[in-house]
Amino acid sequence: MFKEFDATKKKIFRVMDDDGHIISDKHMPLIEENQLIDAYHNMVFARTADHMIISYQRQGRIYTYPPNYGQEAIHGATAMVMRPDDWLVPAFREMGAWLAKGATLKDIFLYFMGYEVGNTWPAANHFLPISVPIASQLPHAAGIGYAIKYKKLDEVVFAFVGDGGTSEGDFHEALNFAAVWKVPVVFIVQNNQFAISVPFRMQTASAGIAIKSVAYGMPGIQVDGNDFFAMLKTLQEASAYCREGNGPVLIEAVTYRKGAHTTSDDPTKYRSKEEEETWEKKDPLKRLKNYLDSKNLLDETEDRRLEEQYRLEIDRIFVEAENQPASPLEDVFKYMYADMPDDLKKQQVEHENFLQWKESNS
Amino acid sequence: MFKEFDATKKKIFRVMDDDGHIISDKHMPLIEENQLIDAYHNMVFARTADHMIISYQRQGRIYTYPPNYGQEAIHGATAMVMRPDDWLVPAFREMGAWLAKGATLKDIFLYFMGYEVGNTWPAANHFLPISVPIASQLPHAAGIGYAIKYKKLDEVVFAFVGDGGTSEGDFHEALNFAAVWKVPVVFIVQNNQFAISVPFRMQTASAGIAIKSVAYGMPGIQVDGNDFFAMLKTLQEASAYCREGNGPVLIEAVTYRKGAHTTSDDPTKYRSKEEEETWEKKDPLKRLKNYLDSKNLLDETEDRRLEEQYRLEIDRIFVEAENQPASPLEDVFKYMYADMPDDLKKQQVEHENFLQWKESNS
Amino acid sequence: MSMKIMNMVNAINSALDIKLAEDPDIVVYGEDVGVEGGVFRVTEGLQLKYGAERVFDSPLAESAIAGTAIGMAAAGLRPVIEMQFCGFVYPAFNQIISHLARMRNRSRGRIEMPVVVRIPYGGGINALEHHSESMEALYAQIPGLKVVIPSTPADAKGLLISAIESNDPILFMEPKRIYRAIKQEVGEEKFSIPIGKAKIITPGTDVTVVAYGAMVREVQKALPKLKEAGISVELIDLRTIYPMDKETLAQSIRKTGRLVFVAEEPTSFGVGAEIIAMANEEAFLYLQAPPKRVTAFDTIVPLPKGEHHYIISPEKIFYEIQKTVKF
Amino acid sequence: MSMKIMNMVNAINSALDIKLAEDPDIVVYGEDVGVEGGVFRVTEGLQLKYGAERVFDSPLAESAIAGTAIGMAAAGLRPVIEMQFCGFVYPAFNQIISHLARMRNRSRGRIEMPVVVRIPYGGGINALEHHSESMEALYAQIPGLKVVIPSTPADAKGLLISAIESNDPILFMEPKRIYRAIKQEVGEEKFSIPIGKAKIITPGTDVTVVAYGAMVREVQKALPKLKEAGISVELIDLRTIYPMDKETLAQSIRKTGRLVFVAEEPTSFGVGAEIIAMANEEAFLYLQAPPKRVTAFDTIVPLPKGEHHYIISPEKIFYEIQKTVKF
Ligand SMILES: Cc1ncc(C[n+]2csc(CCOP(=O)(O)OP(=O)(O)O)c2C)c(N)n1
Ligand SMILES: Cc1ncc(C[n+]2csc(CCOP(=O)(O)OP(=O)(O)O)c2C)c(N)n1
Ligand SMILES: [Mg+2]
Ligand SMILES: [Mg+2]
Repeated sequence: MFKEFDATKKKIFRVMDDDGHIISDKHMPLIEENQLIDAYHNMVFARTADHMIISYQRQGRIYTYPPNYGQEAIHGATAMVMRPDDWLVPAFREMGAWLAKGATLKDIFLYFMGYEVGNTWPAANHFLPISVPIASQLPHAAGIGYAIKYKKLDEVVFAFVGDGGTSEGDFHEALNFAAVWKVPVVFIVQNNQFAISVPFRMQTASAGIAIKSVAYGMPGIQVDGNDFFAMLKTLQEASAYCREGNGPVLIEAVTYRKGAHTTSDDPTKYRSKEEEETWEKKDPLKRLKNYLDSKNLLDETEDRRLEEQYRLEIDRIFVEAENQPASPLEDVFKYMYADMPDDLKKQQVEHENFLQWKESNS
Repeated sequence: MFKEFDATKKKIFRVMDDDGHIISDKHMPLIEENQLIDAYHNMVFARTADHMIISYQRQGRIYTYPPNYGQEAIHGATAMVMRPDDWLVPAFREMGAWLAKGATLKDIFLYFMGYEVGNTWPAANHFLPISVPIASQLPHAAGIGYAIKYKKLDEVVFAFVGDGGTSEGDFHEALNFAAVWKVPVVFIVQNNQFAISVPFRMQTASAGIAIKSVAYGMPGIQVDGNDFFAMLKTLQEASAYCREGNGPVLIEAVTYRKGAHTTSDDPTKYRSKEEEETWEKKDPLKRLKNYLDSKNLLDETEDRRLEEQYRLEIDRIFVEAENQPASPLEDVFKYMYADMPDDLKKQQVEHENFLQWKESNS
Repeated sequence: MSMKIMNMVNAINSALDIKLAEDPDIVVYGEDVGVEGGVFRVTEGLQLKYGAERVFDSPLAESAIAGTAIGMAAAGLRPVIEMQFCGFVYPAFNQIISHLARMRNRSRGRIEMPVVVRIPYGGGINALEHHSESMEALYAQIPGLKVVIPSTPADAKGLLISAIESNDPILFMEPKRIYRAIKQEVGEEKFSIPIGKAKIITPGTDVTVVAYGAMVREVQKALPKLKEAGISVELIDLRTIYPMDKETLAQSIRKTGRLVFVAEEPTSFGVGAEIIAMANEEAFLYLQAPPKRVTAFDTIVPLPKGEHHYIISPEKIFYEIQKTVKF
Repeated sequence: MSMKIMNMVNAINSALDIKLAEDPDIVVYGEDVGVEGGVFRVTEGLQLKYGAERVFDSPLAESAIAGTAIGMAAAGLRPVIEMQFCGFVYPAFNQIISHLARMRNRSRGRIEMPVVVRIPYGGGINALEHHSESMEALYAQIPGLKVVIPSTPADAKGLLISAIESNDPILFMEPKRIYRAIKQEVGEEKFSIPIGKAKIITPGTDVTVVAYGAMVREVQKALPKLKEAGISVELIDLRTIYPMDKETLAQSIRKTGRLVFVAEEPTSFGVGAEIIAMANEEAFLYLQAPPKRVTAFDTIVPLPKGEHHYIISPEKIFYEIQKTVKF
């Protein structure tokens, strides 16, 4: 498949059309019906959570949050392909993949409410914390890939970055190292057409992102990121390719950030309603739903019930997160070092003395 | 030409073969005979200087120095194409281009003897100083390109970097910016097969460097860097392309670092005699000389006389540079700021007080 | 001069506007700086007014933003670039230290670097990780740079105008916590405030308190209670971190005999240490109490739910000042 | 323990050799580190002995060298990476500050960063620009890092072994000027020297002199003349810049009442400022003279022909110490 859709051929890989009709049977990924329905429901769950977080944010109950609208097929497909021991190296806009990796919605709420603990994914394995400096996580993925190869483990790294992130030097360095070292990393670029307000055409003059793979001597493929089946097929092939010891793969998932960059952003400033409407027609959930409907795999009533259940559950979890006790002072210090310098201990004690004074003087 | 030798076709552009026979008449660049002979002599001059610097260095008369052996055709061709107002953004291994830009051999000696003033090219125009952090000069080239475009000037930037330098993030970012901004920069990668001891195949898994142009949507071409005519033709076309406002170009000049990385390096540790011998056959001076001989354009006696004259001149300049007065203390401070902080003035005065004390106590 | 109520965002915008109008060599760019007018809206309206060749969005790559500015400056332009948040300057660190700070010296004064790097910095806005740090000492210690930090809208305008007109590279750090929190009358026309000069905000006799950026206001909040306690504070706004106005500071310390430094930066190896060293070098015999740093812990800035532990409060400022005065 | 004459290069090589033999999770890499054994020959012979999977050359990209080490550490390896010269760490600065220093805290201790970054640093070897600087304060001030600097071959070995065994990220700065200049008997087997502890090299009563790296030897060169002048110097080798052994320093300062700090770093905003601040905080009432920094100018390190102006000489050390003692 990486030959057929070699990035230099400038063909985009699609399995279904905008209406959910399969246009390339031979590329249809293997997937059981119940898995497929689960995947769909997980995507609906993620979108429901997204919607609700936005409104929580408007109510001042959570801080800045980057919604996933429109990009759920990428995350849903990743969720299906990642094995328990595979690694997830996140950017910050792939919630569906986080949840599959073992993050809980409560973790995510806590993190965006401003608790470090949310970002440690206590129930997850092989999952780096989110960290904000764009593209800087990619060299970590290459390093993890090296460790996997060195230890001869059967693991693959899934590393995310956005279209904007491809302009950073770390994107270049990470892909180059991974290819020279031939390590098992699937680099997934979510090309959602924007880096905050900056449109993709102002990010690079290249014909796309997949084609950048040529610069590193690794396979690259441009996929319709709103086509669940195309994403799934690509990720399946990419992870198999990695597992066989062939080195890294670059996937450009072409999609659209339907929402704002974050809750502090207003996209009407920099893009048109028409553009948004064009992309609305390619919505990944809608397309998958159309497909499932055409196969009679969905039950409207059941789905409505599920969505209602999701809402209740999400709200319950959110309230639970809101009741998280405040982080104690010691948490500011405790995790800084394995072997904590005396200075830090002293700074904590001095601050506690101040707090005592404050207490007794108020 | 950029179409014919489009980097994705993986064809290397050559005009003459290893023996100096023209193999592609239609690509022969326009050049007058006397210019050609001058170019050849300039290359001989550079190589003679290189040889002599190595022996000066062995005598402890100059510090670490990166020789140019084997890469002279690239510099000689650049020298012919650069116009007086064009910009030269150097790496550190393109002496022939520096000399053409207006650096004097004395400047170069002074710099490698450890005088800052050597690096300021007092007689040159539009020539950045050498600076050692690999690839970090390339974003400057893109910025100069922006200024040229912004001011609507008829200028082109020639920016150099080595094969090792292409792994740095700044290579990626600079080429990307230049292409997005469509600014007139000719990026010249001297692929001399090594970054100190690290061979090219360990630098990147890509098919070459020219092909990396695809990642930026700019033309890229792989040229035989030891073929003076191929280099000249490529640079002529590239600068014309830039001047016409088409944006940047990437040139990979395939060559071989015949000498050590610098005078502190010993290449026998990491490469074979056989490899060196293979490349010896492609020596750029030898090839051009063969061509010139075949056209009866050289006069052996005259050439020997010239070479002797070069030696005397180079040595005279070297001795002149050796007689450069030591840099005074104030030079350490004077150029730091346009508006010098009092602190710095004070540090200078305090040190002068110490020197006085030292004087009077010895 | 006609006056207008401005917050710091307005004031910086006004400074950019005035300089863009005046000098065609000035260009303003960075991530989201053009169409959107910056994530803090500091450059709002400027692209419309001056065109996309002069005020524009760059690709997402800080090293190239700084590196291209260096090239532009070498070729005669005067770029004002924005780093979106303090935590995202680091990819540009090599360009800043190896070139921006050194090009003038390297070229023996032939190539000047009239570049202003605007950096929204500091805590207190409930931001994600990497958005809240105060690492001014990182830059202040780099030979070849100057570092300026305003504490009010008017200062921001006057200092930025000086910074843009300076032929030295200047890191202009904007305390984002007070971007919109302080409003005051600011002159609408051009005016400038000299770089390298501190400002005595309130004269006093018992203790010299040095602060800058958002912390000036926090000290001011503590002043009434300090007055109540009978402590006369000389509050100095440093304004420029490097070059430091040692004369003003030393004079004050010689008068009061006591020094308290208040900043958001981590305690160790920071600006505070340099000020204490300066106090020892310039006013040793006058010191009546150990100079005190009221600064942040040597830790990473906590996420919002822990930030109250970390941030310097007026109470803490009061507490430390009275301790120093009682020493 | 059997002893062998070693210079610092041999000693570091021995430490790496011992740890590579002992712990299969250790990998050693960087530019020219493998086949060539490093431009300073510090890793010579190790690739032959441990194979190219464990000791290897990387592509030329410092950010990725650091960034991949972070990933490796997250996945259970213990990388020891080399930055070829001090002036070439800066491209890796973002990885160092944003991740190496923060990953442990960010993950609430789940992910540790047992990474050692080896950095040959400092002047005095007639090198080109960017090869000679001493910017240890840049790193010391970053919360989450530790910074270690040895001054002898034996210290280099013992401290590096501790650094490799530490679960905290450590910048191990090697004073390249004395890579081969000092030879001494060093134990051939494994031994370690604790991080965070200073060493009193010569006890004395008149003045505390704090130095580290190549400057320890320069101070030692000044000692005979100081003794002649009747000045009893307590020379302390700091060994670890952060965390700083304040106890040892403060005790000494309380005893001598005087402090001179000697380092190659630029004067302002450096380690010296922190030590003076510490002296004020811990020993204010004992100080009999202003603490003095004998440090480099706040300028860029000159090229070789100007370096003698810049470098700290034993005469200058003598001059400043006697001035401080006479104060
Ligand atoms: C190094 C760095 N620079 C700037 C930012 C600020 N920032 C946060 S998200 C973003 C845009 C990212 O765009 P893209 O990579 O396309 O990801 P998307 O948001 O579209 O998912 C920017 C500039 C950052 N987080 N890190
Ligand atoms: C950022 C940076 N890292 C490391 C070095 C040390 N160094 C100097 S030259 C060199 C190799 C450069 O190789 P290449 O780019 O191929 O140029 P060449 O020497 O072959 O001309 C290295 C690693 C440096 N100067 N700058
Ligand atoms: Mg995007
Ligand atoms: Mg090379």
